Amino acid sequence: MNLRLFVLVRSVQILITFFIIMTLLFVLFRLAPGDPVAFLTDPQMTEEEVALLSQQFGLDQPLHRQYLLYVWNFIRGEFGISFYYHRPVVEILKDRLPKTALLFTTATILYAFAGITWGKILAWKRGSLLDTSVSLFGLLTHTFFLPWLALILIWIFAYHLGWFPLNAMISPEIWLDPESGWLRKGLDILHHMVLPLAVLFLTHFGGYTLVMRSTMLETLREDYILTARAKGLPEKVIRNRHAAPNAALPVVTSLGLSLAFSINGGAITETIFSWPGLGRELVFSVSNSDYPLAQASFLLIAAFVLVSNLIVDIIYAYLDPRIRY
Amino acid sequence: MSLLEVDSLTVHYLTAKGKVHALEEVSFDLKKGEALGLVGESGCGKTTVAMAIMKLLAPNARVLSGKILLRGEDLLRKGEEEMRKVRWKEVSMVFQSAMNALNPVHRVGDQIVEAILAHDGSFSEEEAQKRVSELFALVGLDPNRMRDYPHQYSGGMRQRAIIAMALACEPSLVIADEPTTALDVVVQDQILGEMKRLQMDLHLSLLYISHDISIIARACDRMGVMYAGQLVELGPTQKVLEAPLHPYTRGLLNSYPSLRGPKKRLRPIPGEPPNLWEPPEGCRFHPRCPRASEICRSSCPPVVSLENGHFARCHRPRS
Amino acid sequence: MSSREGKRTNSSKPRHRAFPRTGIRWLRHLEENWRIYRSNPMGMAGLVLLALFGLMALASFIPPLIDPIYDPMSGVDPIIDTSTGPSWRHWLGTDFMGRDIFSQLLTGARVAFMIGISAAFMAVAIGTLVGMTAGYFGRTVDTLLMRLADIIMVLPGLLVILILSSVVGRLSIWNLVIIIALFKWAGVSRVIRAQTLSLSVRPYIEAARVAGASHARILFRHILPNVLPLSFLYMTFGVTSAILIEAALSFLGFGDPSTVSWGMMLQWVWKTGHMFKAPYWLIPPGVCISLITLSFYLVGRALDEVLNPRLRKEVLEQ
Amino acid sequence: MELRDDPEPMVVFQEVSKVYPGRKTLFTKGGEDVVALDRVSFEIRVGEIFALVGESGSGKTTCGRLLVRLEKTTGGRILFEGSRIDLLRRSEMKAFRRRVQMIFQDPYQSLNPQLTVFQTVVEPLVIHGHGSHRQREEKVQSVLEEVGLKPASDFFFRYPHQLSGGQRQRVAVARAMVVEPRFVVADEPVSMLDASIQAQILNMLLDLKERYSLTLLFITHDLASARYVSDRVAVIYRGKIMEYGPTEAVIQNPLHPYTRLLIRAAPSARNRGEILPVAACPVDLYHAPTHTGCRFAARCPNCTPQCREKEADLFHVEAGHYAACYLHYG
Repeated sequence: MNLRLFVLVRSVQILITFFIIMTLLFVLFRLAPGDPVAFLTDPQMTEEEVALLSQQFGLDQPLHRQYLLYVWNFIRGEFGISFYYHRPVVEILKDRLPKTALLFTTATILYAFAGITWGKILAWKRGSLLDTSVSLFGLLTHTFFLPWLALILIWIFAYHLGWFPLNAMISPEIWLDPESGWLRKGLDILHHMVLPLAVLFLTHFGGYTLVMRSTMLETLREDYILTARAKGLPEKVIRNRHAAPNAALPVVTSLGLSLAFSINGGAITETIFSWPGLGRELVFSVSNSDYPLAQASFLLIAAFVLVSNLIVDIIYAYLDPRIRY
Repeated sequence: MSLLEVDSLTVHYLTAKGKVHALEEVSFDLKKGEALGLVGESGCGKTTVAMAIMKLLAPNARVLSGKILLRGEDLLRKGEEEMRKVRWKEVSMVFQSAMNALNPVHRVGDQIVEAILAHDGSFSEEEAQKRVSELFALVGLDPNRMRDYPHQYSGGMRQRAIIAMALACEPSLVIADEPTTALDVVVQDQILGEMKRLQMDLHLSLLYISHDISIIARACDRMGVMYAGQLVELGPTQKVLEAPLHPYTRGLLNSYPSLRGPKKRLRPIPGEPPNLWEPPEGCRFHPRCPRASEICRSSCPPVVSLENGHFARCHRPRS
Repeated sequence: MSSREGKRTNSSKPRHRAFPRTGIRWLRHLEENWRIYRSNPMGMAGLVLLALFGLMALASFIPPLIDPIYDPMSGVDPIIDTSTGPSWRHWLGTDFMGRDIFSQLLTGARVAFMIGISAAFMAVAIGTLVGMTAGYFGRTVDTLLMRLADIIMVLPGLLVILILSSVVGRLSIWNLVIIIALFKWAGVSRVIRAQTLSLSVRPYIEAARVAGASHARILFRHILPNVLPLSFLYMTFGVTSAILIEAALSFLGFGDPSTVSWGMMLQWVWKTGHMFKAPYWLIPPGVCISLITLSFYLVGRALDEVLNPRLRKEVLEQ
Repeated sequence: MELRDDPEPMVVFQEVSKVYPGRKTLFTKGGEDVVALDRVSFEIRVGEIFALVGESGSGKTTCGRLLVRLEKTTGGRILFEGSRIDLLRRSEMKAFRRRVQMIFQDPYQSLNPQLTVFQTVVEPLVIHGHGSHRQREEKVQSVLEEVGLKPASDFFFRYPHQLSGGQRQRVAVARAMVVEPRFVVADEPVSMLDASIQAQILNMLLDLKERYSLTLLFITHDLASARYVSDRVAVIYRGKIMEYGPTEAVIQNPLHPYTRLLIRAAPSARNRGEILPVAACPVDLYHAPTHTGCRFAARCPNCTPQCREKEADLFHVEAGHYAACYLHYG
């Protein structure tokens, strides 16, 4: 079946892309002004430690060997030691990745789904009060500057009203309490997630709604919609079965294309809410000149975006029979 | 009694550029089991007639006057919900561009099943599937290809699928809007033959709409000629082709090169059709008419009947 | 009204034996397009907002002239050394060092326009050239350029710039502009390439080839005028994304420390812990960034409608 | 096979093939080569209108595009006035471009929407550095009037969207005629137009041909209009010429079963054809036949075992009338 081939080819492409990104990163760090040793070693390290690291990363060897070693280290999951945490980078990332995935994936699913649903409804009722008001709302929230919206939401809902925690992912008192079960812990995470989710949702929902609305309007002009009407099908069937799936196709494409863009917003959200994810770690490590951690968390984010892209591609192929067969 | 009677139908489109006089006092009727053709150049309003019957006119269209009687009931007075029951069950349609008339994301068979189920509650899913495979066989398609998607079909196959779809609910009237325009000559011939056979076998009434007079000639018992939003001639096909009353019809017939008979120089109608924002005063054809006289320039000609059942909208029909 | 109408009919009538001038249709038809644009209230709202921001940018030179204490970066009010609320002396109050927030806000407008327009212009110029080249010449050139564009497009731009600044240190405004342009051309080139591809198989391009036109002639006489409107449209979208990247970067603390931008103002209010007590300081820069994004977005959508007749609403839809 | 019956033909197709390499994409099962033309040979005599008739996908348009060098052949050669067009040098190419012009099918797509009528028509003159500004202007004016756009100055500053379909096609003809070519390829020049306009354009082409003693390759799917304009005709099916000869001879006395099918299927306003059963519709026009026999065998009423084994070559039957069918072999 062709779908399998399609996924295979896309996977290979994505691997190649990732490899190129890795190489670019290597070039960037090695060609940057200054001593490459400085990027790998902490000023507070002892000389023996520096020597050990230099050897591990082959800094005493020619560039091409360094590159091979870099790739090999990557494959082994050996990213060095974080200057800040004094722990292996890989351990830190292992802890951060699921947290980013949780926040980002939930947000993406929520806003994509809501955008498609609302766009569909608004196009169907174009010109109505509902259309005007929701479109306007979407347009406004879509153009909100994300960090600012986050600060405002914290200010109102966490500081003034006190409905949600100011930041972080868990409340230590709940998680340290041996009495609390998984439900209580889960609800606690959910409680902490509400505001960051709201920020990501509000800044993205409008864009998808508007795109879906306009592609839906275009789809409604297609001949097969006329056919569906002529067939005497109920309006709901025309909207949900004939128009919406076709209109959603370009929206799914744009979802794939804007994942990279959304992860920027994800990183900022994590930073503001102190959500212990990859994005925050990246911002944090760059501020602290923690190069090994910065490098590795960037690569991991890139990989995350690429894999998400692949998933979107698969969803697209599933929706469009012209790709499947 | 006629199955369908269109009585002085007038439709305008409101556009940013102004009012388009798309249809002006168009009247014709269609009997049970008959094939009637409407022929005319692009923009003459023939598709508007079809859409008005289906009540699927664009939102900026305004029906100013007229009646569309189906078995004596005026469709223009029906509400949307009532009309939904008329569509496909009573009147179905074969669309112009088969490529786009089928939804690309649904299987061809399912799109027909859906029409059956929407109108006939007595069908179960399986019975509807079975009916579709009968329909496929009827129009000359392999029933095994029901589960294919439209993009897996060739142009001719898609057109056949559309015809199968149009017949799904056993309608009494099928409107075929340029049913073969995008197809090659041989396939076009097959499809027209197929439709003729179905018309005979199922005792269907057919309303053909085409820009190509030869297709209408091939398929219809009676034909009407449209020009600039008006029906300028209506009569039995044989009569209209052999002894046209209206100068436009004659000009149109002279515009087609022929494969048979001696080779003659074509004498096309000079000029171009008028735009319908500002149709000419008087007879709409007068600026291009070789026989136009003073009265043609000033007053709109009435519909005259020279012979039984052969009408023309002309001041000076064939002398 | 009547005189304008008169002029229009006059210009659309052919002048006999007047020597034909070369020109690009959408430039010549500016008047007509402006009429279509004007009928879009959202687009007009966007333009009005933009004009306001333009005024702010121009006005940013004034406060330091009145008194050096209004200098957005170095102006420290001798009697205020902490953040205070709005007053006659400081219309929007002062920041943690006693600098005037209003004049910072005006300067922010100037910086936003500078960054937005120059980065978007560079990105669109590169993107248009690359897209046209790739689309027209096809084959290996196309594959290479578009693979490159693909890779750039799957990179999260902001985070790459973060990594860059970790390596080379703080980025100056102009370096930032160049880097943003290097990230943003990819999307433009994809669109322009698609357009070029569809254009270059149009019969009128083939007719030009049959007439013996050179590649340069086809590219610049036949394809460029047809893709330029699209490039222009993408410029309006590019401006917003450049402004947003700079603002986000400044907000995270990686901005050019020698200038003040709205993002940086937000960073200060956040980092100095004033966000819960100084709404007069928290609200204005955020509103400005959001509104300038909104205005470019509105203008872009209205332009899209002008350039893309299919999107135009039928005027009399029920 | 020798098709030469004119000592100095204007255009010669010698065993011309065009194969589009099968592109493996993600979305098609692809990979198969598409044979658009399979060893096509014919010649066009000076001063005649030669019609190429075929269904969509038959390769007729490819012939025209190869001839004006919009595409390159993958086999065989094309001679124009005795020289191979694939070996032209740069300067010769420019001269070739002046002598050979093309009229395209879709008048809505063949004019640049950004250019005025004048800009469109004058462009070939500018490219070939023809005359002064004033001379060019006069030339454009006269050619516009010749194609029936009178008075020409009324049309100079109009854009394509301000013209009707017929007027656009006239502008397209003017653009082709402005360099006074010797030879014009007209690719379905009327198929997108209304019937009354079609006849106007056909008559105009006939007039232009007389006045400029032009040679024309007229590509069409419609046998009737081919009959109306052409002196000789070739019928092409799936990339191969099935029948070839003087137009009247081919129409009145079709030799190949495919031509007969086409003639029988053609609808006509004057003679209402009776319904005849026709063999199965063409399954897939775009892929090379997998078997070795005649490509029409599956649909042919006269098919013999011989036809299924080996395809017949074009065979001279009578006075310049050729057919690729065993029915007429010796």
